[in-house]
Amino acid sequence: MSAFAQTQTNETFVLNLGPQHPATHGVLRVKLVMDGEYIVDAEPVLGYIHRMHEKMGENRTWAQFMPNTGRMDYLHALAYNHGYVSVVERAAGIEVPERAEYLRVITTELNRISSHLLWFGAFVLDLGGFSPLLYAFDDREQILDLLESVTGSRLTYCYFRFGGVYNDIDENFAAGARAFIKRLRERMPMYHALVTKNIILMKRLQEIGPISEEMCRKYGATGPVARGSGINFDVRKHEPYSIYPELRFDVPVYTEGDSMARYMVRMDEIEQSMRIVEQALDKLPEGPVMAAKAPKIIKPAKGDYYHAVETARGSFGVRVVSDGSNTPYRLKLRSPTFSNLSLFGEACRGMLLPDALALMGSLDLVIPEIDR
Amino acid sequence: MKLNAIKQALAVIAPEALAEAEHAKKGALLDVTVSATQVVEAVSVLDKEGFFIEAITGVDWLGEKENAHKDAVAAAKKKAQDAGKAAAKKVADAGGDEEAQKAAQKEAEAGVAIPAAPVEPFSEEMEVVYDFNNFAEFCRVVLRTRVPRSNPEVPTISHIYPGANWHERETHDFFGIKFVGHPYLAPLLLPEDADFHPLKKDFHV
Amino acid sequence: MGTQNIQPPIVQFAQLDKLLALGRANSLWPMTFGLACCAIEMMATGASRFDLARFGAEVFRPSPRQCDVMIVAGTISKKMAPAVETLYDQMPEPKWVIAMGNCAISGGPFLFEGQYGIVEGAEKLFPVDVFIPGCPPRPEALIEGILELEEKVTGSRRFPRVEVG
Amino acid sequence: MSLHPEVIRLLIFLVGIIAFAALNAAYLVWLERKEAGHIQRRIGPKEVGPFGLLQPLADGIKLMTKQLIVPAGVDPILFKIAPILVMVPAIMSFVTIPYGENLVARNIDIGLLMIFAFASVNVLGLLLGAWGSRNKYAVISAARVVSQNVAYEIPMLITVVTLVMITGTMNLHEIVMQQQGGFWNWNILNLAASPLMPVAFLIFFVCMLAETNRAPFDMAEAESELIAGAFTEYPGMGFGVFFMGEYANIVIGASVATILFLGGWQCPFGLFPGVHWFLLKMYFLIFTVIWIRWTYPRTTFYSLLNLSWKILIPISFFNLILTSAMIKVF
Amino acid sequence: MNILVLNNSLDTYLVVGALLFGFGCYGMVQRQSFIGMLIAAELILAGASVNFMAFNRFLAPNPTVGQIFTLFIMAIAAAEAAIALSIIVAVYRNYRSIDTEDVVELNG
Amino acid sequence: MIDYLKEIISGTWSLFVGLGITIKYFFQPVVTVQYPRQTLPMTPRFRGHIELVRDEETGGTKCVVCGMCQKACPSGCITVEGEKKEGGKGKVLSEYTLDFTKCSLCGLCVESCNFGAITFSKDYNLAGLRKEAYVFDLKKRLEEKK
Amino acid sequence: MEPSLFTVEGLAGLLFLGLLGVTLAGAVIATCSTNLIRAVAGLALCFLGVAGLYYYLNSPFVALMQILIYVGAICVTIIFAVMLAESSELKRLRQRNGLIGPLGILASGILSWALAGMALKTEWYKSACQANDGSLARLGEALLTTYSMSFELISVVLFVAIVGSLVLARAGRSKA
Repeated sequence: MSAFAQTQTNETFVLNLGPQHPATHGVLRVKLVMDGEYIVDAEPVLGYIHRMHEKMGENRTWAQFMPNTGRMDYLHALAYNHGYVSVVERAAGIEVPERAEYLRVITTELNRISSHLLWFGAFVLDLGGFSPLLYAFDDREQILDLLESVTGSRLTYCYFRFGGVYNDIDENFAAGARAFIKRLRERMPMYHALVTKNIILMKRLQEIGPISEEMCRKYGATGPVARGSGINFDVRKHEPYSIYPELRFDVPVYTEGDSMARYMVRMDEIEQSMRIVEQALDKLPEGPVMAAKAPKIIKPAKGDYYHAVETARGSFGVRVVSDGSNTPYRLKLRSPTFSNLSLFGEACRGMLLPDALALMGSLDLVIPEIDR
Repeated sequence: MKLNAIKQALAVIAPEALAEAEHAKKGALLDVTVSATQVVEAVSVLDKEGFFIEAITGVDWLGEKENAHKDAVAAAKKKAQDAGKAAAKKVADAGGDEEAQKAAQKEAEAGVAIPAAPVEPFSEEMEVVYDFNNFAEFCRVVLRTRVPRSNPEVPTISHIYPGANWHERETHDFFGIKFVGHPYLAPLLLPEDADFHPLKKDFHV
Repeated sequence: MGTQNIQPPIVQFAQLDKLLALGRANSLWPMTFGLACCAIEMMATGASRFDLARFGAEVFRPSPRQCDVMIVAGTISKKMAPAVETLYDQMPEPKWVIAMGNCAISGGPFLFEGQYGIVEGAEKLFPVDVFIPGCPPRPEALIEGILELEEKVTGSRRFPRVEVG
Repeated sequence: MSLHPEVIRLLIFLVGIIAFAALNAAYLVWLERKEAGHIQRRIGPKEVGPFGLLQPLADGIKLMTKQLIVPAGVDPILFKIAPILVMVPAIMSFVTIPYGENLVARNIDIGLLMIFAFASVNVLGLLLGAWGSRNKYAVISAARVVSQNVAYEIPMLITVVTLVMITGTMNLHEIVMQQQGGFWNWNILNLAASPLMPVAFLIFFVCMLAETNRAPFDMAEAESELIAGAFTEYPGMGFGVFFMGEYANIVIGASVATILFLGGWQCPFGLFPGVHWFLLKMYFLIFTVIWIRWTYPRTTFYSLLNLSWKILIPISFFNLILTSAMIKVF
Repeated sequence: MNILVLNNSLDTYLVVGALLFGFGCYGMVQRQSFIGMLIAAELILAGASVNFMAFNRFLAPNPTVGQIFTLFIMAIAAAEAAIALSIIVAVYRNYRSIDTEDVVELNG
Repeated sequence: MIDYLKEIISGTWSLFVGLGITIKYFFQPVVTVQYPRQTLPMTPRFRGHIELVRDEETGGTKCVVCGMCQKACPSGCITVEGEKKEGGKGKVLSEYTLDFTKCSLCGLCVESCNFGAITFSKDYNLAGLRKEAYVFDLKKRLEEKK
Repeated sequence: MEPSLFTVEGLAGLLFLGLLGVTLAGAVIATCSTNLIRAVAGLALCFLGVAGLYYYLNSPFVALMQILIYVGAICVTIIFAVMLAESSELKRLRQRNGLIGPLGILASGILSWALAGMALKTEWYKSACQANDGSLARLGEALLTTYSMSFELISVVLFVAIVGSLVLARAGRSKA
């Protein structure tokens, strides 16, 4: 925290963080007005990886937009797939077989673990620790192998379809997923001993970058950012979709609001996601993975539909406006990090540069998802 | 219940445009249409009830009225045709000759009014959509307002919700909708010198 | 002395050049330069399982002054293009560029008629030496790209080729 | 006209020292990359020469043949002079380090002081280079370097003064000779002089990490914050020289720690003392330095200062007072 | 006189000391900023120290006096530098300038 | 005072614990797959670029030039052309071009094909000096594979 | 006594000339450079040269202290102050206008000429012989016996200076 208030007479200078800077996880630019190492004002400048998803949505058929969702947030692509197929299914009134929903949840939660693991590694890398990143990648590779054996890709999945999923799992998947969960359960204490309880990391995160509950509300922050500030908000519980009501899991909430709280929320979420995957694997019903009646060409009725899902970064919502044709009339993607980042400018005022970067890391930014 | 409280409060502002939506079908619980001047008032109500802002976006309804007019014309024409045919048939059934049939048909067709082409161009509209949600309990409220496409201006709500700042800038980027009173309405996602609004329906490179 | 019989120079520069090329090829320091999805695969390539370090290419330098190869991993937007060009100009010679992923090659999936936001391939900005197609390419492909670049620098390939059945 | 043997001896040592410093710098980079690799369960450099042993050579060739850019806007003189100011004092410090009983370029009575004197010039080099780059990141980094070095010189010097009080000399050779015998005679276990000696060693080690800008105190070149800190604008060999100077400083720090606390070239069991023991201990310390780097996150600036002012300085002061009391009493 | 034995003559050191002193004086007069003047002051002190050391080596019967004096000068110089620099920083904060002429309010 | 000492000791202990973990991994075997010398097995569902499937009966392609894949592709990377079959109904494939540099590997084309004429290849390590090399003539590739 | 270049004495003499050059060049840069940071760098150079001179005067201890204190501490502090005071732009140092420049050169030239001349003209009374070269032990002994009072006083002065500068430098910032 800033120990000294800035005097008005001190000279300030502008520091341009990015658009190519190791701490911004991609191409974000932050204009910082600095007084020495203290940040007087910060203004994120977006749009360096604006990829026109919403425009593309209006130019493609409903099905053809699927690959884009995976490229918005490539770390948790399946949740974005899920959000999009859900809203289209809602609009077109397509029923999804139960097994397909289970597969969706299993793969999404595995993907969430991989996303959190990567965030964990990248966050510690921001703080200057190298090895945890590689350990996290080691675990993450196991998930990627599992998901690749189902979906065929490693990162930018395009696995869900309107009315189900593209492919059923193979016979090794369940055993592989269980083995992975066992392995990760054994690794989690190591992560906590190496990183969480490390005095250096604790000093860097505790009481750094506090975000209040009110600030979350005013800026619309969701996901682990809100949950780290004591807000019990998880779309999976709040606005249940898919088969989440049938599964038992907790929503980790920390009230401190500092970077450490956000860190702990994500670490606890890994455990909860493992629980979800295990339960879903236990309950996995037999049956088709694709709705038999799913139309080949989707033409939802005229109207305006919204669906939100909980991604690794928060509440992702898709609003589609259909004019009854085979292309969306308007496709709005509500990305969680867009809102989460918007509070950065206010939150980091008066902080030191390294603390502000710790705060930025704790927001878990995926820039293409912000810029869309 | 938040929903009831908010319904009562919003009913004061926009009594006629309050529609309860079915969540399973639409994804929202309440769909409110207000005029541009009522936006700030409505948002203040939501703020007081502890709602958080999810998103702001726009929809360009270019061609909506023209299409509606065309549809109306087509429908009227069809109706006239049907009526004419029916009248002709009636006459034929009554044993009337061809001429009588034609006359009856014409008369009947003339009886159906076909909407006239407007003298001025259609006053097309754009829509601004605000999504609000509540942390405490599920209650998604959609707030809509329509503005004329020729002069799209909406008062800003960024003083109530600072998070709206970016959403409004983004909407301005994409649709050119001006948020009156916004502190810094510069392009957010588009290049800093961009003067185009790509999500407008008449946008071409 | 006829024009046919050119004596070889006393100092064999060719040998020296070969040595220099060998040195350069085996010490390709990339820039920490992730743009989008492919950057994650670039990180994965540096991670334990694929380990770019084996070829001496794991020294990701954040400052362009100390880099030899720029791995353009992701979509270049029109807003970003000037920054990318500046970074390229800031790199000291000799320098190379690897276009990783379809976006960096041609704009990839984001290329459509009427697009207003992206640059259609890194080649529009500066010369590109190695292309790695895929969306995103697997880490093996990036390693293959680095080896391909080594081959381009030295003129011969030291490593076995992996044939895919 | 013939050269005096002393001159020849000095020249040989000078060449030897430079070669030692350069070789160490090159192969410590290799060690660092290999060690990092294995800590992270990967191989590290492997394909360039056996076990990747030619990797430093390749890097050296590449760095040397890199285009020399003097970026626009920098102060060309300061920009060029800074790497030299980092490298030369480091080499000067090697002069007085005794590697073996007779393996010392120049045994000076105040060798310890000499090392610290030249080590302090190092900061100046970094500072001038960073300022000369006229890059904002570099300037922030320079500010960090100075406060860090100033803050850590205090506990380090207090610890060293404690040690000098115990040994009664600043001659490195003599300090080692006093630790003859087994490891129980080393200063680190010299509990009779002060029960806090192991703690003093830890303090010295931590200060050494901070003085050489090594992780977790590497805020001067914090990659995720300041690009490459003071070196941001340095291309090619300018960067290479900085790099070498940095590793040379690590070698010096480890050597001094070895001499002061770990008995220099003395064998732990009193047998066969020799240069191999010195190198063994020194490289173990360097190994630890690298090991630490790949384990911890980076500290922040103020927790670093807190550590220095609130923990290290009080403890080392306490140790100083305790030691003087012990000396007076016993 | 062989220039290679200059290091054994007292005169060399005295001349160097005088030159440093002269440079220092010139700097004091000519420099406009506080820091520049501080640098010049350090030069003057260095000139004095060189003299002390030279006399100590060549003339003084007790070879420690001059050294101790020089050490004291160093300590004083360090103290002076610290104080002067903090004054400079404070002045800069208040007047946003390190030029001597800009700080006219000090003239009273 | 006690808290102060406690924090120092517990903090130092946490640092040593960290060192213990990393040194443990230092001595554990590496997990690296040394790519050009060793390779990972590709899963059967791996999605490389698409390829034409050989019809075991005729030895040719199964493609009937319906153009569904071309229509399904979001990025427009597939160009299919056919010639009228001599004396019969339907078309014969004359050219099947895939511009892999635009592909997003979504798999919509393979799904849309009702004849099982295209599939994913297992080419996972493409890299080269020319980008034109990635505009594949799939028909030619199929013939070359014989 | 004519030492040739390739003896220890000769090389030492050569090195000494180099040090003289470094000292004077550093002094010139320190006074005349228009760039403040370069001036400090020149000062550091000058101090390094002076440290070398001390070494030739048989006082390695003082020489090293010179490096440690002047180069390592004072120069660094000055650079730091420069950075604090003009972090935003490279400030060119204006030369004083009018006659001050030439007059300053003249005055200081005369001053140093007079001093040097005096030094050269004077017949210094050579001490018979020195007991030993001021070794470290004797220095320490003298500091803690004969000059112990001054030593303590100097410590007090330093302490006061540190506290004073802390107070001055912190005056601008107030606790949040």
